[in-house]
Amino acid sequence: MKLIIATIKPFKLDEVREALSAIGVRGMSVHEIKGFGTQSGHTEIYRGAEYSVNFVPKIKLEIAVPSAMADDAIEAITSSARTGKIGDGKIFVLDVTQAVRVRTGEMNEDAL
Amino acid sequence: MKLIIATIKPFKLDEVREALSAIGVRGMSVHEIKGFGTQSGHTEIYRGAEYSVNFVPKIKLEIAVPSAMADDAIEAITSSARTGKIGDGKIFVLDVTQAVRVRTGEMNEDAL
Amino acid sequence: MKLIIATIKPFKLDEVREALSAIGVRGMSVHEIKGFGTQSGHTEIYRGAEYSVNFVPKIKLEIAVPSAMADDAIEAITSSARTGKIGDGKIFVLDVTQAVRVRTGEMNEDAL
Amino acid sequence: MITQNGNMEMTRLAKIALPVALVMAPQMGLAQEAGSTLLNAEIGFIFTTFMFLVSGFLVFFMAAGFAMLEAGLVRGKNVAMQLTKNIALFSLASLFFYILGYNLMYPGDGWTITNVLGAFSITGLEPVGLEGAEPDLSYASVGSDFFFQLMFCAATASIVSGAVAERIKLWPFLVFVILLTSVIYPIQASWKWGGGFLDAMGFQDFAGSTVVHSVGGWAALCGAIILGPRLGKYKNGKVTPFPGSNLSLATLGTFILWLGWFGFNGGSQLYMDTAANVSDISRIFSNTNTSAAAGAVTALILTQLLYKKPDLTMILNGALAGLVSITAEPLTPSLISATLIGGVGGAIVVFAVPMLDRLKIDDVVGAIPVHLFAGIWGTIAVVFTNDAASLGTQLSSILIVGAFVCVSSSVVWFALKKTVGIRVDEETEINGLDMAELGMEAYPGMNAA
Amino acid sequence: MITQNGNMEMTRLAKIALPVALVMAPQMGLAQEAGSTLLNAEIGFIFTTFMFLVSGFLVFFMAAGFAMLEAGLVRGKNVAMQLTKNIALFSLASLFFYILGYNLMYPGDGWTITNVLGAFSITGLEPVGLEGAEPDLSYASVGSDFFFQLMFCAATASIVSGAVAERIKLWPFLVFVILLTSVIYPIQASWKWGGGFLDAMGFQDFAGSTVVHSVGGWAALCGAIILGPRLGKYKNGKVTPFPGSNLSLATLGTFILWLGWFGFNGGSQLYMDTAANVSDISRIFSNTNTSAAAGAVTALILTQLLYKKPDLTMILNGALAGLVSITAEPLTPSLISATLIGGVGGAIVVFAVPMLDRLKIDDVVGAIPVHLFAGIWGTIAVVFTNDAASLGTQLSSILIVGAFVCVSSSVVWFALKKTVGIRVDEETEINGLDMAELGMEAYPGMNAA
Amino acid sequence: MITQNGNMEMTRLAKIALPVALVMAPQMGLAQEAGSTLLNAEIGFIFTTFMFLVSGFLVFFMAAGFAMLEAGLVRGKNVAMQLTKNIALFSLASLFFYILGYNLMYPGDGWTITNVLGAFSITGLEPVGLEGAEPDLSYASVGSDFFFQLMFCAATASIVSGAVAERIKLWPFLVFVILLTSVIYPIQASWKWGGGFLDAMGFQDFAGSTVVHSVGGWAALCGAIILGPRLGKYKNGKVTPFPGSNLSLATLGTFILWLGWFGFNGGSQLYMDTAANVSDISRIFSNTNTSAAAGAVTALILTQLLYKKPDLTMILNGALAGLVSITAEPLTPSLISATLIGGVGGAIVVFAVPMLDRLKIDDVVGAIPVHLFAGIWGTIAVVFTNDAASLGTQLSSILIVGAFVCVSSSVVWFALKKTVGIRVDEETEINGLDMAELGMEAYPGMNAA
Ligand SMILES: Nc1ncnc2c1ncn2[C@@H]1O[C@H](COP(=O)(O)OP(=O)(O)O)[C@@H](O)[C@H]1O
Ligand SMILES: Nc1ncnc2c1ncn2[C@@H]1O[C@H](COP(=O)(O)OP(=O)(O)O)[C@@H](O)[C@H]1O
Ligand SMILES: Nc1ncnc2c1ncn2[C@@H]1O[C@H](COP(=O)(O)OP(=O)(O)O)[C@@H](O)[C@H]1O
Repeated sequence: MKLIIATIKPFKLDEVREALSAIGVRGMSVHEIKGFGTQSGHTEIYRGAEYSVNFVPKIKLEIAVPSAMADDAIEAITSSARTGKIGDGKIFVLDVTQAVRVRTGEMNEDAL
Repeated sequence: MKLIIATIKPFKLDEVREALSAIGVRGMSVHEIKGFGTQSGHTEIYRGAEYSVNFVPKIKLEIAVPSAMADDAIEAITSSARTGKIGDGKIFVLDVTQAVRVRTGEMNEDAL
Repeated sequence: MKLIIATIKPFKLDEVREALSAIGVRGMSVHEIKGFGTQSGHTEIYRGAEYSVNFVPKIKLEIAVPSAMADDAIEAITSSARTGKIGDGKIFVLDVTQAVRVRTGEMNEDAL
Repeated sequence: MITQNGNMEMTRLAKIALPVALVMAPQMGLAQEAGSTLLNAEIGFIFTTFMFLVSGFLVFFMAAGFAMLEAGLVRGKNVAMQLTKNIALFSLASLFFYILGYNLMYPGDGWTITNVLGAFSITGLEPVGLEGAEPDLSYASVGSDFFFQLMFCAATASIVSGAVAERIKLWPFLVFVILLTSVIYPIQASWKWGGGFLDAMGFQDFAGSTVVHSVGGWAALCGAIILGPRLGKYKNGKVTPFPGSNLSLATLGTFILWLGWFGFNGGSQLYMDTAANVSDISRIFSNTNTSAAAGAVTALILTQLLYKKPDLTMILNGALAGLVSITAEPLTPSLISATLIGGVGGAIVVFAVPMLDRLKIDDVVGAIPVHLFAGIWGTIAVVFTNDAASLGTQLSSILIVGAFVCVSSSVVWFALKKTVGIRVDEETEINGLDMAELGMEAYPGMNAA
Repeated sequence: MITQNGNMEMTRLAKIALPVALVMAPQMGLAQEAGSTLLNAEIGFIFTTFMFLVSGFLVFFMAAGFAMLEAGLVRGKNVAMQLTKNIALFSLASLFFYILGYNLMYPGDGWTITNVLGAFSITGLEPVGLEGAEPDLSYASVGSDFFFQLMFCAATASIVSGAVAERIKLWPFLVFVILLTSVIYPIQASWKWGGGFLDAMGFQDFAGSTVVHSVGGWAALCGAIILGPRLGKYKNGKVTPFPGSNLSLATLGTFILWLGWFGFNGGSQLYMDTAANVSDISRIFSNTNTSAAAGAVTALILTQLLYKKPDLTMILNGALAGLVSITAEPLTPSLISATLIGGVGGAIVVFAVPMLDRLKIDDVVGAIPVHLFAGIWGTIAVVFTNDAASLGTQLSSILIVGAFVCVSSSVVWFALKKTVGIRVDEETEINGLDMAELGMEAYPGMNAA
Repeated sequence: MITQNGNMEMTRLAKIALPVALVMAPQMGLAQEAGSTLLNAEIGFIFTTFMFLVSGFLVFFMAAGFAMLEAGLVRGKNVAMQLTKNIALFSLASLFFYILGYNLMYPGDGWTITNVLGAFSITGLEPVGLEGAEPDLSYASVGSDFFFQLMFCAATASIVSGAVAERIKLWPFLVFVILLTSVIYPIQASWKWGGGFLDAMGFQDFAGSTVVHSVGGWAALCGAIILGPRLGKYKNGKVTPFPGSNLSLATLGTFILWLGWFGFNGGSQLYMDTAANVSDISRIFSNTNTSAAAGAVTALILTQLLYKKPDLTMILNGALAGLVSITAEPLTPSLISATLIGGVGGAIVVFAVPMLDRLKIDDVVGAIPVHLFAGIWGTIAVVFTNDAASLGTQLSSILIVGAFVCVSSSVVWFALKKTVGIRVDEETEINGLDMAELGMEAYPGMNAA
């Protein structure tokens, strides 16, 4: 099983969720974060003092999927989250060694 | 060492923390997130327009534990977080390759 | 590629970001979390009732770096985030099996 | 001779061209003692009426104060519901007070049972332009009096909503509000302010430490007990604090209430037609402010001493307790007495809040210490500065009102509990009333589009 | 003989030592019918002037109410911009109303085109200490009237800002505000309140259901249509709700508006120099409150029945719709009529909000249902309680004002659209106006140092 | 002859049956020039007293305005402490102003050192019902005057709290507040408003650009310097902005302050007993509003031009600077002059805020530019519209007051620094004062049960 960590632009959340649902993903966790990346670093002025805005609001998703579904999920995310402009986000994939559904105790792929 | 990622219902936080403390877990990180899963999808009406509530408030925990303690920790979480109703949450376990305590530079299990 | 999960004291965020930038890290995600650890557990009184403050505000960073850069990054974080007082935080390192830049579809180290 | 002649002169003139200038105001004796003389009655009428309107809009604004205080002190998941309850209760009180309450409270000569049960009729205001009316120029317009009194009635209901927050069902709560504002509050208020038997007994309650605040407080106490504490509040013999979600709003609410209280107490002078009356209103404003300040400072000092750190929520409650304490008699105390009265009020809060917790009575915003306990204290404290008050009468009046409100409101609470139920189910309470009962959040947060 | 003698006596005295005490007020006839008599004109002047000042500061505070309501109903990423728009529009209205608006609206005898186009001149107040002036003691000071009227003008602009929120560019919006407050609003207001042709026709609009609220509403409607809906609001034939970011603020804003409305409607009595006038103001306060309450309760009940859960934002809109509905005639209705008038207003909101969505007209805060639709209803409802009003005149006045405002504001909106553009670019809208146009967030959150 | 006869007639009547109607008000000359005549003195007394009460509650509400402004502009981790400071400082000012301040400020004939140091005694109000008192019917009740003046004193302390926010210890700050409100403010205020030597010199400061605002500003400046900047504010020669946590609250606070200012400036007319006085109050309201608007618009335009994006916090400060600027003379300017005076105030803020940062003086909310710099500007600007003011006297008065406040407040700040310390320790500052000093958060967030 894989854990897909995807950072996206906030307004893309619904599209990404729909794209993932469409390929059979049935769960995810959504984090409101601030992202630092290529997009960051423009300067703003607050009360006359310049400062660089290093962090921009982003949504981070964590999605556990069966390994077999990982590529489809990545594809679903990239195609639905892409605007082509800087700051579209990153996807990182990690291995999950175990999964449990709290309600039932079901394990691994059954837990999803 | 393992990183346990556990999504639970918000009101279960204290019970889960106590259950984990009881088995010797000494640290964790708590995230306020929105969860998407089986529980999601009921519709509400806002100003006369229907919309489906896809995300419900959840708490996500990240707990690093020595590998030997992982099963106990999972058991502690499932038994304390379970209500038996949909939306109780999921647990994912990942491998941690390295751990450091910032204050002392202690490594791996000593860092916990 | 490695995913570094680092919990730090909130006021250290800028210093850590600068230290990481200095060694060439070009992106990260910032989470506002509550941490439970050695630092937790002091009691406060709210409206006459004692309660223990189990969670203290922390910043959690997730930083994906090429494996070769991981040690430098850890060093940059520990040296910039350290105050020497309890609660300085932890660093956990996980393996990333795959990375994608949403905008371009670039993979793995190119995605960073 | 000249004197007599002059008087005759006046009499003639008065009959002819100055009919109003010489109407004898009832305050004449007083005013003359104060070195002045009569006012034109119509002028006095305008002054008093306008004073009621200004006081009335200040007390109106207390509805916003209660809403902000309560929204700030409940948890984030129940904020939208608390706001809903507050605007709904004020609106319902506004309707039912004119439909039933006002004439029950002020029956004039129309008592259904003399001095005990007022009149049952819908409120009618003076005709437009006073066309065909014979207004009582020595007082104020009915419309202004109604407007002012309505706000007191609504305040009573606001007190209850804070105590029973975060677990009561919306509609049963609103049914209670309707009965409280149309029947329970007006009936007991008629006993004192409508000229009923408590007034005849010599009970002193200038602006309502008992008539308003303790009434709200008793109803809240009964409600909180019958409803039971919030889930998890008292477990394993320990009190679990549920910190308020927004202390900025709670502080704003307190300041708004403090502001409104100038109208609450000042307007209760009921007349502004003479120098003496307006000077009294000034005393009242000064004493009201002083008492609130003393309550806040006392809570600040006591929480620092007792708990090593000041407690902002207690300071807010302390200011409000100072206000409630001075409400039974904001006129006669000196500034120093007002300081003491308010200070005791602030102390009451600091000790009573944890005491209620020990009794497992879960009062979300501190309404019972603030409005009931400080209200009782304020009613008793009248005897220290106002010779017209006797301790016996004050105490027995407190008990009579308390007994009436406890019995009547408990009957309503129990009737609701046994029929439709008053408490949300466990899951709703855990997930928050906002999502479960309203389907919306106060602070939806997620900044996605 | 005595009579005559007495009168002579008075005349002499009056000429010598009491010149003011006996000035005949224009209200004399009315006041006497009401059983009283003349007031000293200077006293009446003070009463009415002070009443304008008090009413004026209440209406001023509505600027804060609009700001909080709108800040609470937009999404978090647009809050700082909405606040900026609100304080900027109020400030610009304050300047341009004296530079141009006031004398356009109240030309007195100085019409540029009689009864149609007022005077072009900067507002001048009375001299300090009335030195050398001959004030109209039967009314109020020009300064107080200006202050009061300014607040109405500013309110009109506030109405627009809510409807076009979250997508309009700051500066073009402010240019619109300048034209609205210096030209469009004053010209149409002169037709009724400046004594122009609508007034001559017998149009009845006591405090501005049409003159203020529907004008803001029409301008908002035109703006919302020309601007188009927010991105993603209507996609695939479905309405996507964008929940307001802070319902506590929205509720606070509603209570502040409700408070301000007492000044809005009460002050529109324009006189407080007799018992009859102050009594009328009392009626107005009571009716205004009742109508708001009825609007809120109606929205509460209807959303419960229609949607199974009450909708707090609809209840807030309902209260405001109740207020707008009673604004055209807050004096003549009984409390029961006021309840019905406000209740219909509340119902209008509940049905009109989704209707606009079906028409893909995106009104962020419900300004169009509240101010335009309830404003039209209120203007029509005058005929039920005020015999001076005729349905025909009311309807034709609504149409005339509507046509004028739609044409003039559409011209301005289109001119701005074609020149500088009125809508922010897509990326700005997506990322939020706060960061893109202001470079700051309302709630920056991140609690790092 | 007729004249004489008439006068005699009146004299006789007056002695017998109309003692008040003919008391000569001090304004008589003025009022008559304005085409009117005397008022019954008691009526004037009621008008002026009520005006003080209304103005007073408006200025009271500024306490809430300061609290919201400051809570909105500090970082989230210090909000609860800032709220605590605000309610505590207001409460302490309320107590210490009656205990010491009021009679120090208004000694009447009781100067301890003539025209320099007032009387040491506790404030006593008129007796209830004016029983046995001889009130000065040409003015207002002592109670109303006390209430009104207290609010000015408290405002002075509120100014300080914003500048020294986020790093000062609670109790030393409150000790400073006590000394400021009981001694420092009253003494210098006595020099002008108590009829002391500055008044004798001909210093003009209508409502306190200097007496209130610059005093708060000087105390804030000394405090901010002695305290030092917040950790991390100025590092490596760069200014690090610490964005305010809640711009909605900051905007609300600004609107509340703006509202309160009508009482602040309007009430400072001190009389509302004639048509001339109420007309002057109307001018003051209009000018005050205009100047605030001009300050806001100027800041809007300047930040747009200088920084390419408008800065909401500067606009808020600009509005306040406009208000402070007009406060020294809100009566004599025309609307156009008021626009210019306020506009300069707004510009001062835009340039002074970064200037202070360059000097490493860390003023969290902009209190020093708004209250001190704009206060000085406003005091100087009096000479442009009021012939009674001379530039020399204005400047020397500014300096005298400034020197006195700087010396006395620096002594207090240093004494506190050397004894108990005034600054929280580094860890407390880093973690936020809320958790460290209060043990609670303003927005605890975590929506777990
Ligand atoms: N190395 C990284 N580790 C973790 N998250 C990252 C990393 N780089 C970027 N991100 C996240 O992805 C977001 C978008 O990255 P950015 O570099 O701005 O855009 P792009 O990928 O289009 O060049 C960032 O705001 C951040 O949240
Ligand atoms: N595939 C997934 N990946 C990540 N998180 C998930 C996944 N599925 C569910 N979750 C998290 O677990 C929560 C509970 O899941 P849900 O499916 O609603 O309940 P249950 O597990 O009882 O069927 C979700 O709200 C979400 O936060
Ligand atoms: N086992 C753990 N798993 C995940 N996060 C942890 C763990 N232990 C500590 N943390 C995080 O690190 C923070 C600092 O840890 P703490 O034990 O307080 O300090 P220190 O490491 O200096 O002893 C905690 O607040 C928590 O957010």
